[in-house]
Amino acid sequence: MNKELLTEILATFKKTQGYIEKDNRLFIETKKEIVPALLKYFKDKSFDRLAMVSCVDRINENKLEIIYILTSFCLDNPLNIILKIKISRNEPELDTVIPIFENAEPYEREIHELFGVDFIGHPRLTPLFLEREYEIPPFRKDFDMRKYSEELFDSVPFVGDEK
Amino acid sequence: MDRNKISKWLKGPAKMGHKYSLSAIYFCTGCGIIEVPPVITARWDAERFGVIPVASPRQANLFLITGYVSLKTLKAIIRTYEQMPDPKYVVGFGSCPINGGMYWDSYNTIKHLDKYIPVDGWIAGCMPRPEAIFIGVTHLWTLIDKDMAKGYVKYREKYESYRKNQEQILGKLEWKPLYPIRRRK
Amino acid sequence: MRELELYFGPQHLGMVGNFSITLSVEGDKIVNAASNPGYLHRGFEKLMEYRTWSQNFPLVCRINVIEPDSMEMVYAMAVEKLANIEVPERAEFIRSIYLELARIGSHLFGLWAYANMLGFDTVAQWAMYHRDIILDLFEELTGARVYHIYINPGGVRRDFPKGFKEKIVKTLHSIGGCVPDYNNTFFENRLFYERAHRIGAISQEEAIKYGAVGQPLRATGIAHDIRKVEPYAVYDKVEFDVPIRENGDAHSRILIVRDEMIESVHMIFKLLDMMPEGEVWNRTPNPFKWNIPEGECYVRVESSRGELGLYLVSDGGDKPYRAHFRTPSYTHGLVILEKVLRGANISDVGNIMISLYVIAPEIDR
Amino acid sequence: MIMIIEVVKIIVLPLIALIIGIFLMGLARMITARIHWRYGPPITQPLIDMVKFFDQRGISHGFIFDFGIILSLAGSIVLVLFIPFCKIAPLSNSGGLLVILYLMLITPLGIALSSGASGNPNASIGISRKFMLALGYEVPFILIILTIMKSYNSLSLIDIVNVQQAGTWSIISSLPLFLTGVAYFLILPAILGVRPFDMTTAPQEISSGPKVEYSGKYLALLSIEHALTLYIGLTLFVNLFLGGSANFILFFIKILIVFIIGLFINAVFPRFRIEQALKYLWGIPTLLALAGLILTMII
Repeated sequence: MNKELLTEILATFKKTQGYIEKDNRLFIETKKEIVPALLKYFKDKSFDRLAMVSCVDRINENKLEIIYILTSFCLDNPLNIILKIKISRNEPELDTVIPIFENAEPYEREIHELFGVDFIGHPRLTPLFLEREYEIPPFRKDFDMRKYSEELFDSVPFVGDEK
Repeated sequence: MDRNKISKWLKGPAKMGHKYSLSAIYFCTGCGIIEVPPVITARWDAERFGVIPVASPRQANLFLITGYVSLKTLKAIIRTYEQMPDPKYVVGFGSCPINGGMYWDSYNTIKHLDKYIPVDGWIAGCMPRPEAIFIGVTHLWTLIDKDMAKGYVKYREKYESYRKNQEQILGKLEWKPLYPIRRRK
Repeated sequence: MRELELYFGPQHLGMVGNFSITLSVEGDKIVNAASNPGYLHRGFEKLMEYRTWSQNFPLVCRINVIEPDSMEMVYAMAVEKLANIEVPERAEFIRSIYLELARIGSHLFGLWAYANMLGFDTVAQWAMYHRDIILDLFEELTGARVYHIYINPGGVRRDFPKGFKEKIVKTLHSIGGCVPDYNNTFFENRLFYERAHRIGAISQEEAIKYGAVGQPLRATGIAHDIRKVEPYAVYDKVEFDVPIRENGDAHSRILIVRDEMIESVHMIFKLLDMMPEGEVWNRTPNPFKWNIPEGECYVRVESSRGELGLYLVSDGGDKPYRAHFRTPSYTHGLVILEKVLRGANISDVGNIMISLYVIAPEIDR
Repeated sequence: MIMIIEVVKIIVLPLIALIIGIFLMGLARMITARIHWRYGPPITQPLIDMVKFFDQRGISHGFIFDFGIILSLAGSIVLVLFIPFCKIAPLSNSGGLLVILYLMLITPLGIALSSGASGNPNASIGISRKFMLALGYEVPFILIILTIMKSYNSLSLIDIVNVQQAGTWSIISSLPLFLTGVAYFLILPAILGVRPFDMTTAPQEISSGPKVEYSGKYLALLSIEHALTLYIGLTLFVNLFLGGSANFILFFIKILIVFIIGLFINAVFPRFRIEQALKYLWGIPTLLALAGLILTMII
């Protein structure tokens, strides 16, 4: 059944590769233009739950990889679809998927904050977790956390006991 | 009540009042919070030591910092601390506020809490067991008895340095200074 | 009427965890609500990239304070999957028992928070006491009260101590003996019904639309449980029911919590009977020179609050390249809570939030 | 000489009320702890708290804030003087039950003034709840007072107590008075502001409501007021329905029994929402009180 689904997807959508791993995981790699169409297609195929949106910084390829994981509310359908797209690391931009899956909102906000990806059409890209502003978004690979925290926190002096 | 205690009550009732009535506010600042509910409920019952949680910082005199402090929480902690009436005691809870603990290299948690507000006592451990919390409380009693829990006095005296440290981490603070700041030339 | 800005949290007795909600209030009615997380953000997933595969075990369990064990489990499962490690059967049984005990403990904590919120002080104290005697079991098994770090890749750290089985049975019986008391004072109390009925209700369509998991989903009548849908450990070998309710309100969610605890107790008894003898740990390579082959995986388990997932990427090195936890409270706290609070009464904020089982450290990570 | 005794009575009675009130607060914490399977604090804990509060540096929020709390405390103290304690009631003859009815509104009013001036939104919500609650229990309370006045044909509490001392307790003397007594017992927690009706000061909902901005000495005054409220609610019940007493110990035991029964109810009940509280207060207690009044009128 999973194989049929995969062949159908590959036939319907161009520029798409995919493979099935054991334990019911279907990986699909695609381009960012057809993400909304693909997500809508899956939603109609009863993969109606967006488990999460994630992001991986592939610094060697100079790309950011956005990952959508879709599962189903059906009780007899353990298949998870892992949808991967690569976007440019220098000008990361992507259409929001909130019209399709409403619970993508905080995930996109988080990725905007931690990876610096702009989601076009997102209603509130305000800071979610962070208090300070960072030059490089902190979850990117070129952000050196240890150096940063050392510089920031160790430069604060102890309040001495002397008068 | 033994004679010693009675004479202490007669000598300094206010001090004894502070000692045996510790109204705690606890921020759920981190993992440490998970041991606070057992401590205040049936199994360990901190109320027999006079420790009772209250809802508003205005009514509290014991501030439990229960774990690592992220930058956003630090702001709230400073505000809460400044709202508490004197005398007030702060107890750092767990390894994280002492020196960063497990999160020593995180970009969002501070390492030494006592750089930003004065801390009267530490309870080490990740996480401290309920017994350790009680030892912390009795230790705080000793400190109060010997007039050594004077963090709030230090805060008043060194307010400029504390405020400077706070602003170095958090940027410009949007509330007015608690004590007047003398500008040095 | 004048609108008031009200900050619910972070310092608030009705708040579990360091979380804040900004409420716009007209009289007692909430017009608008905005969740404001981030008070507990430590950058866990970034920290994990700086630590080796086995150093991460003490770290992951600290993401969720209430139930650290499912966090260990999901990370161990992901590592085992990436590194192709087999787990002995006895270890799988021990893991299941351990996770179910943790589930009961977590639910009792939730019960404490909820009862405390409504003012059922007595029940709250009992629940916390009973959680504490479960923590005693953990202490004997693992040496720690809260953070156990008991699950290792390839099994568990050590076997059951002598006489531990009987101890589990005895403890669970003593807690089970109090279930009628709980029912009388809390679950079947008319006032609990009055306070929780039709509060924070979400319909089945809304639950699907917003991607609810766990009790909020099961309270609307969908028996979705990862232990059934995609069994891990030995959940495919043991029979159990997934309790569901129809109303989708706080009352149904809390009753589901009770039913799940009872179901877990029965399951532990069955698992203890079925437990085989044998090894509990397939040794893994030296943790300092342990490289895991390149790859990525998504694993999920059913924690006490719903589906807990982990997307783990390895680049062939000795450290994870990227980890991302899909925590159940994330959607509950940031999407559903905001929607449900709109139009609710101000006295029900904590009621709704705790019945949705929103746990702040899980959201912030 | 009589003058001096009267003055001494006026000074001593509020002090006795305060001591009893603080003792009851300590007892409440102890007994609640035992119901919770805990050991609980020492019985002197409220006193220790109060000593601490008086030493703390309180924060005022302006003149109205100070004035309101003093007004409310003064209201409570005057009220104490109107209620007989072992037949000692310095002001009982000057107005009787009507004045008590009126004075009972002063206390929430003062707190409303005071905490309204603090400008905290939690306090304003708590105050609006407090007034709604007062509205809720005033209706049955007025009916109860009317029934008592009608059946004893007197406004003076001392007279009512004397009649009961001579005959039987009013709660078992006749059916209408029994109904009224039950109604009073049902609204007693609302008057005292304890568990099912502590939504005005719910710490888990509105950060202890009106109390939220009080600190130091102001909080101490508030706890004194709370102690007096406990004393007033209980003594009024004992005087009106349980026959009062000329004997101090008997009087105290009566107060204690009513209070401990209240505590048991307190321990197993959750907090009502305010509309549920109004629904309850205007339901059975009001109906019972109304039935009592009508029956008294007929008989």
